[in-house]
Amino acid sequence: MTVADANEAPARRGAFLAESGNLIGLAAIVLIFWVVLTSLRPGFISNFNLFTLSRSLAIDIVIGFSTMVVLATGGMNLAIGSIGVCAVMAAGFLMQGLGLPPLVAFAAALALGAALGWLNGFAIVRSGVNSFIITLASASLYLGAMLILSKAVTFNELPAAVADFGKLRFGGFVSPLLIIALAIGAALIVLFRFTALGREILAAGANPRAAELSGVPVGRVVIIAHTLSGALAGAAGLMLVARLGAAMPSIGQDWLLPSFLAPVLGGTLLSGGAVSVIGTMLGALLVTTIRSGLLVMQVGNFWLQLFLGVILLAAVMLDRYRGKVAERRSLGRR
Amino acid sequence: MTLGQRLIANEWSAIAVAIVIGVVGLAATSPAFLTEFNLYVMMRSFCVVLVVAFAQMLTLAVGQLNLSIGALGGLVAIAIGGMMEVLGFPIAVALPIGLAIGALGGLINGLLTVRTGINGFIITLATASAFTGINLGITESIPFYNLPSAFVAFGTARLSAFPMLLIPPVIVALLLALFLARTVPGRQLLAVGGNPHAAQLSGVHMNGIVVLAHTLSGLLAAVGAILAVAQLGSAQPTIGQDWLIMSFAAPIIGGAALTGGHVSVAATALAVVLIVLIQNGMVLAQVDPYWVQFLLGALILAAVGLNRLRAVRAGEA
Amino acid sequence: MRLTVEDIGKSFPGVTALDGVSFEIRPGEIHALMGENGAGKSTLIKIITGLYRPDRGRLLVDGVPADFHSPRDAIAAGISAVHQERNLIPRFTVGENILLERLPRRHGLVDYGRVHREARRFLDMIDPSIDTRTEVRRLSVAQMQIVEIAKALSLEAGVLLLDEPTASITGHEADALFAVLRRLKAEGKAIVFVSHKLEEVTAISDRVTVLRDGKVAAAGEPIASMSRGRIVSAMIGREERVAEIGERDLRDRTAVLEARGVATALGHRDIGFTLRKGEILGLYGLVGAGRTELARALIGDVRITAGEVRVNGRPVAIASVPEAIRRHRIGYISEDRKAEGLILAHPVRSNVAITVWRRIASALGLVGRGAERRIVEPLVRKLDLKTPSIEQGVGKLSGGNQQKVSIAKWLAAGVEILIIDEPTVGIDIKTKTAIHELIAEITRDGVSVLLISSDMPEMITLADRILVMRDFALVGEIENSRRYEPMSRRIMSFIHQGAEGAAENEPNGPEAAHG
Amino acid sequence: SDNKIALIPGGPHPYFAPWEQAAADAQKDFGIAAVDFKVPSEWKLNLQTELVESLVTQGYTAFGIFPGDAVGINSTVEELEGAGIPAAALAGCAQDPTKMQFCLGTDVYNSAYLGTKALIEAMGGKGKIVHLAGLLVDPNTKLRMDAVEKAVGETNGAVSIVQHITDTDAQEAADQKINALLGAQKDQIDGLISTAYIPSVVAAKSLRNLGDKRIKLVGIDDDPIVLDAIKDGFAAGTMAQNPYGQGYVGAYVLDLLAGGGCTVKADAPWIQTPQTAHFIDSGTLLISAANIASYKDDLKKITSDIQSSFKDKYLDCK
Ligand SMILES: Nc1ncnc2c1ncn2[C@@H]1O[C@H](COP(=O)(O)OP(=O)(O)OP(=O)(O)O)[C@@H](O)[C@H]1O
Ligand SMILES: Nc1ncnc2c1ncn2[C@@H]1O[C@H](COP(=O)(O)OP(=O)(O)OP(=O)(O)O)[C@@H](O)[C@H]1O
Ligand SMILES: O[C@@H]1[C@@H](O)[C@@H](O)CO[C@H]1O
Ligand SMILES: [Mg+2]
Ligand SMILES: [Mg+2]
Repeated sequence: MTVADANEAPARRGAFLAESGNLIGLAAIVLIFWVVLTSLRPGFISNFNLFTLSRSLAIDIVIGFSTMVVLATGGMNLAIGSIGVCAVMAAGFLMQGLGLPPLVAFAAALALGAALGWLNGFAIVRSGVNSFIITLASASLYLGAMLILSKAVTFNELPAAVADFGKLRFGGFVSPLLIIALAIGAALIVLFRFTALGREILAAGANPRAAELSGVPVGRVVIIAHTLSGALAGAAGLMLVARLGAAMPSIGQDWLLPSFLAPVLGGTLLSGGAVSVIGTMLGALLVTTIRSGLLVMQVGNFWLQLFLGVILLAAVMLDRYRGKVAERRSLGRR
Repeated sequence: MTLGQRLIANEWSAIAVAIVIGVVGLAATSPAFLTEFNLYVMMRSFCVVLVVAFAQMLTLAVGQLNLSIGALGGLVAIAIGGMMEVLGFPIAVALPIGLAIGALGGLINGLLTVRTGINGFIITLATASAFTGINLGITESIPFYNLPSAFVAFGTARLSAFPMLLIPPVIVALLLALFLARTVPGRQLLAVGGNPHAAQLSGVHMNGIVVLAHTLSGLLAAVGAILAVAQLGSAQPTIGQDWLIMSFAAPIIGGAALTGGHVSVAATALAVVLIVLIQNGMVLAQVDPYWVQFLLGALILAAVGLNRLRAVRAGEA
Repeated sequence: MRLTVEDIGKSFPGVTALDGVSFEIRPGEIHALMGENGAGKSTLIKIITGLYRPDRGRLLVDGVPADFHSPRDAIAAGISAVHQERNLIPRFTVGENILLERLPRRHGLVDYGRVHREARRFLDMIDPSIDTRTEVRRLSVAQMQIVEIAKALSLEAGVLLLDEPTASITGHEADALFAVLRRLKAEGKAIVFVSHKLEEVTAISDRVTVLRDGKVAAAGEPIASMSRGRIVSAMIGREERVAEIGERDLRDRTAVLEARGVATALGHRDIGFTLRKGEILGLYGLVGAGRTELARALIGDVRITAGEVRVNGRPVAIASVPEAIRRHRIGYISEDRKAEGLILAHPVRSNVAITVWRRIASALGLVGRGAERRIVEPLVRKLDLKTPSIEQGVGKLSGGNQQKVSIAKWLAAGVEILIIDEPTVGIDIKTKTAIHELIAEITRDGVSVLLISSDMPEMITLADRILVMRDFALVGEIENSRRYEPMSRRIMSFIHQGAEGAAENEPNGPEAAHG
Repeated sequence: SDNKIALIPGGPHPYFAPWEQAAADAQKDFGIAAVDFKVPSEWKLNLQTELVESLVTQGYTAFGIFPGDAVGINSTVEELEGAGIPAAALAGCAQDPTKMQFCLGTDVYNSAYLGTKALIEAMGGKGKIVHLAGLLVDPNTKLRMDAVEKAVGETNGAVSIVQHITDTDAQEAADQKINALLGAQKDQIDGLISTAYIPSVVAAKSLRNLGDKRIKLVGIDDDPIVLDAIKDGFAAGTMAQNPYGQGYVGAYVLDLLAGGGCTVKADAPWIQTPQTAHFIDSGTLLISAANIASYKDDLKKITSDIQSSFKDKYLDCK
C-alpha cells in the first residue's frame, strides 16, 4: 500500500512511543528514587537540598549536552573538560585581570570555548584521524596551554555580581543556572528537530557517506558540531564560575564520566545519528539524584563510584534489551 | 625499495630517529644526563608506563578501547597491598592473586562487551568507575604502607644504572612480541582486529578472541600495578589515576590503528622511551612542569599527523 | 559428503530472503545455484556455513541433522566456502590468510615455514605467480579473489561452496579453477557453484537449482535438460517483459555535461563524452572497470588531474559533492545503497528531504515537518513507494522501495543531471521494470541520466547511447539500436578487444565513434 | 549538647589521620551528640562540597573544613551561613572574604620560613636549594613558596633557589618528580625544603636510597619515615604541625558556636595572614635530632593551652 493517512497515524505513534518509552522509563526510575529518598530522609526535599541539587543538575545537563552534540555526529569529544577550564580561566582573567564587565568576559569565554571546539573539528576533518585521538591529544594540549599561561593561579576577585547570580534562588529553591540549562535544552531541541543544520548533523552522524553524497557538507557539519560542543563546555564552565564565585584551574577534570553518562542513559547513540535532548536531561537528573541520594543515605561516599559505574552498565544493557525486544516485535508484526 | 624508503615505510623509524636526536642533544648539553643515577631514574620510570601501554595496545589490536586500565590497576594495587599488609599473605601468594584479579577484571570487560554488543568504550567507562569505586570503598583512600621489605627493596634495587624493576617489563615485552607474532591466538587476535568479519568466516572464534584481548589487557594492567607498588614502596589507591593518556599515547605514537589489526610491540616500546626522554629532558632543562601536558598532546598530534602523511605517501590511505 | 537443506526459511527486517527452500548436493557433483540478484543464493550459503541461523528448516549432513552456531562448526563438519564479499585480513600475508584459523605450529609457536609451504600447494592449483609472503593489501582485486579460492580449497572439505568466485578474475584463472573443480568432483567432493554467467554454468555444472524471490523455481534439474531460455524464465518467473522507452532522437539536444580528456587521481585517462539534455547515456563495463570512480570524479569526490568538464557549456571545477548538487545540479545515486545511499535508521521523510533542507529552511534555519511532507508525499505517490508511512525507517523497506527513496530524493532536489550507479542490483524483476520506467520518465521531464550498469539487458533497454569502459579508459561509444543480440555482441567486442581493439575498430578513438 | 559536627579534610591524606581520634575525644570530653570525621573520596572540590551539602541534609549543625580549594569552598560556606550553620577552617585557611568563623591552623608561612632557615643553617649558610611543594590548589602552597623565597632572600645571594617543584603531594607524582630531579641535578643541589607531607616522605626515602647525606633535607609533618631519616642523619629536621589539636579544638569551638550561645569576637587577638584576618596558630615547631623524643608533649601542651583560653580570648558567650 502507498502512504495513506489512515496508516500514518499508528506508525508515527509507534515511533513516538518507542522514543517516549525510554524517556518514561527513565522518568519513572527517577521518580521512584525521589519517593524512596524523601520518605527515608525528609531532608532530601528541603529547600537547601533542592537548591544545591538544581545547581549541580544544571551543570551536569550542560556537560551532557556538550558530549551529546558530538555523539550526534558519531564522534567523541574527550576535551570538554579542558575546553571548559580554558573558558573559565579566560573569563577569570578578563574580569579580574582586565577589569572587563562579566557579560563581556563571559561572551568572550564562550567564544574561546567555541574556537577550541572548532579547532578540534577542523583537525578531525582535515586529518581524517579519529575524533577520539584528536580530542585526547587536544585535551592535554589545551590543559597544558592553560596551565602554562595561567600558572594555575585562581581568580578569586571577580565582580560580586557573578557569585550573586550563582546564589539567586527562584521560588525558594530553583537556581537560575537550571533555567539556563533548560533554555539551552529547548534551543537544542529546536536545533535537532526543526533546523536544517540539526538534521544535517544527524544525517552526517548516521551515515556520513550517504549524507555527503546527498549534498550535506559533512566536514563542515562536523566542525560545527564540535564548535557547538566547545561552546557548551565553556558554558558549563562558566556556570561553575557563577556557582563558585571564582575561576579556578581545577575545574573540568572530572567531567568525562558525567558527560557520557547523561546522554548515553538518555538514549543518545554512540554510533551517531540519534540524540535525545530530553533524555540527556533526564539522564543527568538520574545521575544527580543517585549521587545525592547515596550521600544522603550514607551508603558511604567511597562506594559512590561503584554505584555510578554499575548504574551506567545496567542502563545501557537495559536499553540494549529494550531495543532487541522492540525489533523482535516489529518483525513479528510483519 | 632503497634503504631510505624502507626506513620511511617503517613505523618506528621516525621514533628511533627522534630518540637518537634527543639522546645526542641531551648528552651534549647536559652533563647530568648520562650519569648512572639519571639513567637509572629514566629506566625506572619507563617500567610502569611500558606495561600500561601494552595493556592498551592489546585492546587496540582487536579494535577496542579500554578506559578501565588505570582503575583496574588501582584496584589490583590496593588488593595486593591489603593482602600483604592486612591479611599477611606472602608475596608469592599475593602477587598471583593480584594478577588473577586483573585478568578477572579484563575478563568481565570482555564478556560484557561481546555479550551485550555494547561499545567497549562505554563498557569500560562504566567498569572503570566500578573498579575505582571498589578501590575507594575498600581503602577509603588510605594507602597500605607496610609491605614486605623484600618487595619494597625490589622496587629500588639496581645494578649500577640498571633497575631490577625493569626485568618484568622486558620479559613482558618479549613474551608479547612472541605472542603476537608467533602464536595462534596472537595471530587470531590481530586477524579479528584486521577484519572481524573475515576472521569469523574463517572459523576464528571471534568473541573468544575479543574476550582474550580484554583479559590479557587486564592482566597487564595488574602487572603495571604490581610494578607501581614496588616502585612506590606503598600501595596507593591513586595508582593508575593518570595512566589513561599515557596508555593511548604510546601505542598510537607507535603507529597502532584505532580500527584494530595493527600494533607494534617494538614501536610502542620506543614511543615510551621517547616520552620518558622528553620528560627527563624537561627536568634537565628545568622547564615548567606544565609543559609536560602540553607537549604530550602535541606529540600525539605530531605522531598521528606523521603517520597519516606516511600512509598517504605509501598509498595506503 | 551429502548435504541436504530442508524447508529453510530466513527473514531479515523487511525482507524474506528464503522461503521454504529445499536443496540437496551429492558427492561427486557440481551443482549450480542460480537466481537474480537478491534471490537468496548468498543467504542460503551463509546459512549452510553457520554464519546465519535459519528461522526454520534444517540442515542434514550425510542424513544426520546438523546445527551450526558459527562458521567454526561448519568448518569442523567439513564445509568450506568462498563468500561473495572479500574476506581477507589486509595486513596479513597471503599464506597466513589461507591458513588463518588453523595455523600450523611447532612447540606451540606458529611455524611460518610450513604456513608458506602449505599455502603454496593450494595457491599453485590456480595461480603460481602469487607470493605467499606478500601482504594481502598489496594484491589486486583478482589476486585477492584467487587467495580466497585457495583458502577454501585448503580446507580440503567434503563440501565446497563457491559464491560468485569468478566475478572478478580473468578467463585464464577461471579455467584453472574449473580444472581444479573437476578434479575435486572426481574425488567425490560436493561442490556448489554460484554464478551469473550462464556460459560458465552450462560448461561446468551437472545440475542446476534456481531460486526466485527466496523460493525454489527449479530444483536440481540436470543441466542438459535446461536451455538458456528455461533457466532465464525460471529466474525471472516469466518471459522477460521490459520497459518500453520507444525510439527517440536526441542528437540535436543541447549538451549538459561534457568531458574532454579527463584524467583522475585514480588512473582514468583521456575520458571524453557528451551527455545531452533528457538523454540516458549508458556506461557499461565489467566490474572493476572504473565506472563508479569516474562518477565520483564527476561529482567532485575524486580529484580530476587533467582535462576539462563542462556543465551547460561552461567549464567547471567541482571541488565537493555539495557543490556539485547545489551549484551544478548534479546528483549521484550510489551502487551501494546501504552504505552510501541511504540513512537506514532515519525515516523516509528525512532520507528524501535531506537534499532540500537548506532550500526549504526559513530565514531562521527552521525546517517545518509540514514543508517536508509537502515535498515528500507527492513523490511517494508518484513513485508508488510502498511504505506504511513516511515516518518509517528506510532500513525496514524492501530493496526496491529503498531504491525508489534514493531516486525520490533527487527528484526532490530538482537535479538536472543524475548519475545512477547499478540502479537495480538486488531488486526483483517487477520493481526493476518499474524503476526502468521511472528513469525513462524523469528523462522525459528533462533530467539527463548517466547510467552505470553491469546488467546488459538493462543497459540495452534504457540507454540512448552506450559508452564502454575498460581499465579506466573509454574504449567505445555506440548508438543504441535497442536490439539485444547485435548490441550485446558489439559491446562485448569492445570489452574483449580493449582499447587497442577498439582503436582498430574505430580509427579515431571513442570520440569519433559517434559523429 | 545535641550538636552534630563534621570534620572534613580536603580529601584523603595521611596528614588528617589524627582528626579521627580528635573527633572521638572531643565528642566524649565535651559531651557533644556527634563529632564525625568525614572524608571526601578524592581530593576534589566538588566532592567536598557535595559531601558537605549532603551532611546538611542529614542534619549536621556545624562544620570544620580543610579548604582543599581556598577560594572554591567559600560559596558553600556562605550557603551554610545562610542556613544558620557555622563553619570553621581547620589546618588551612579559606581566602578572605570568607564566611568561615575563623581559621585554626599552622601558620604555614612562618613554618615554611622557619624550616627554610633551619635548612640554610644545616647547609652552612650557602648553596642551592629546591623547594618541593604540595598541590597548587592547596591554599597553603603559594604562601609557602613566598616564605621560602623570603628566607632565601635574607641570605643576600649566598643561597639560591633552583626551582619550586609543585604538585608533589601525591605518591606517584612525588616519586616521579623527585627521582627525576635527583637523577638530573643531584650534584648541583645542596638542600631540599619540603613543605608538603608526601614529598617529605619520598625525599627522605630517596636520599636514603642514594645514601646521600650531603644534600640536606628539611621536611614537614611527622611521618615515621621522616622521623627515622632524622635519627639516621638523612634529614636535618621536619616542621611539626598539630593536626590533632586542630581537630580537637575545632570541634570544641564549633560546638559552642552551633549552640547559638556564642559568637566570635570582632576584636580578638586574631593574627592577620595574607589569606585571612581571623587566624589562630595551632602550633609550629621544628623537630630535629634534639627534640625528637619530646615534641609530642610540646604539641599536647599547646593544644590544651589554646583550648582552655579560647572561649575568653575569641568568643562572646551569653
Ligand atoms: N544481513 C542482511 N540483512 C538484511 N537483509 C539481507 C541481509 N542479507 C541479505 N539480505 C536480503 O536478502 C535477500 C537475499 O539476498 P542474497 O544476498 O541472498 O541474494 P543473492 O541471491 O546472493 O543475490 P546476488 O546475486 O546479488 O548476490 C536480499 O533482498 C537482500 O537484500
Ligand atoms: N587506484 C586504484 N588502484 C587499485 N584499485 C582501484 C583503484 N581505484 C579503484 N580501484 C578498484 O577498482 C575497482 C574499479 O572501481 P569501480 O567501482 O569504479 O568499477 P566499476 O566499473 O564501477 O565496477 P563496479 O561494478 O565494481 O562498481 C574497484 O574494485 C576499486 O576498489
Ligand atoms: O602539611 C600539609 C598540610 O598543611 C595540609 O596542607 C595538607 O597537606 C599537608 O601536606
Ligand atoms: Mg549473493
Ligand atoms: Mg561500480
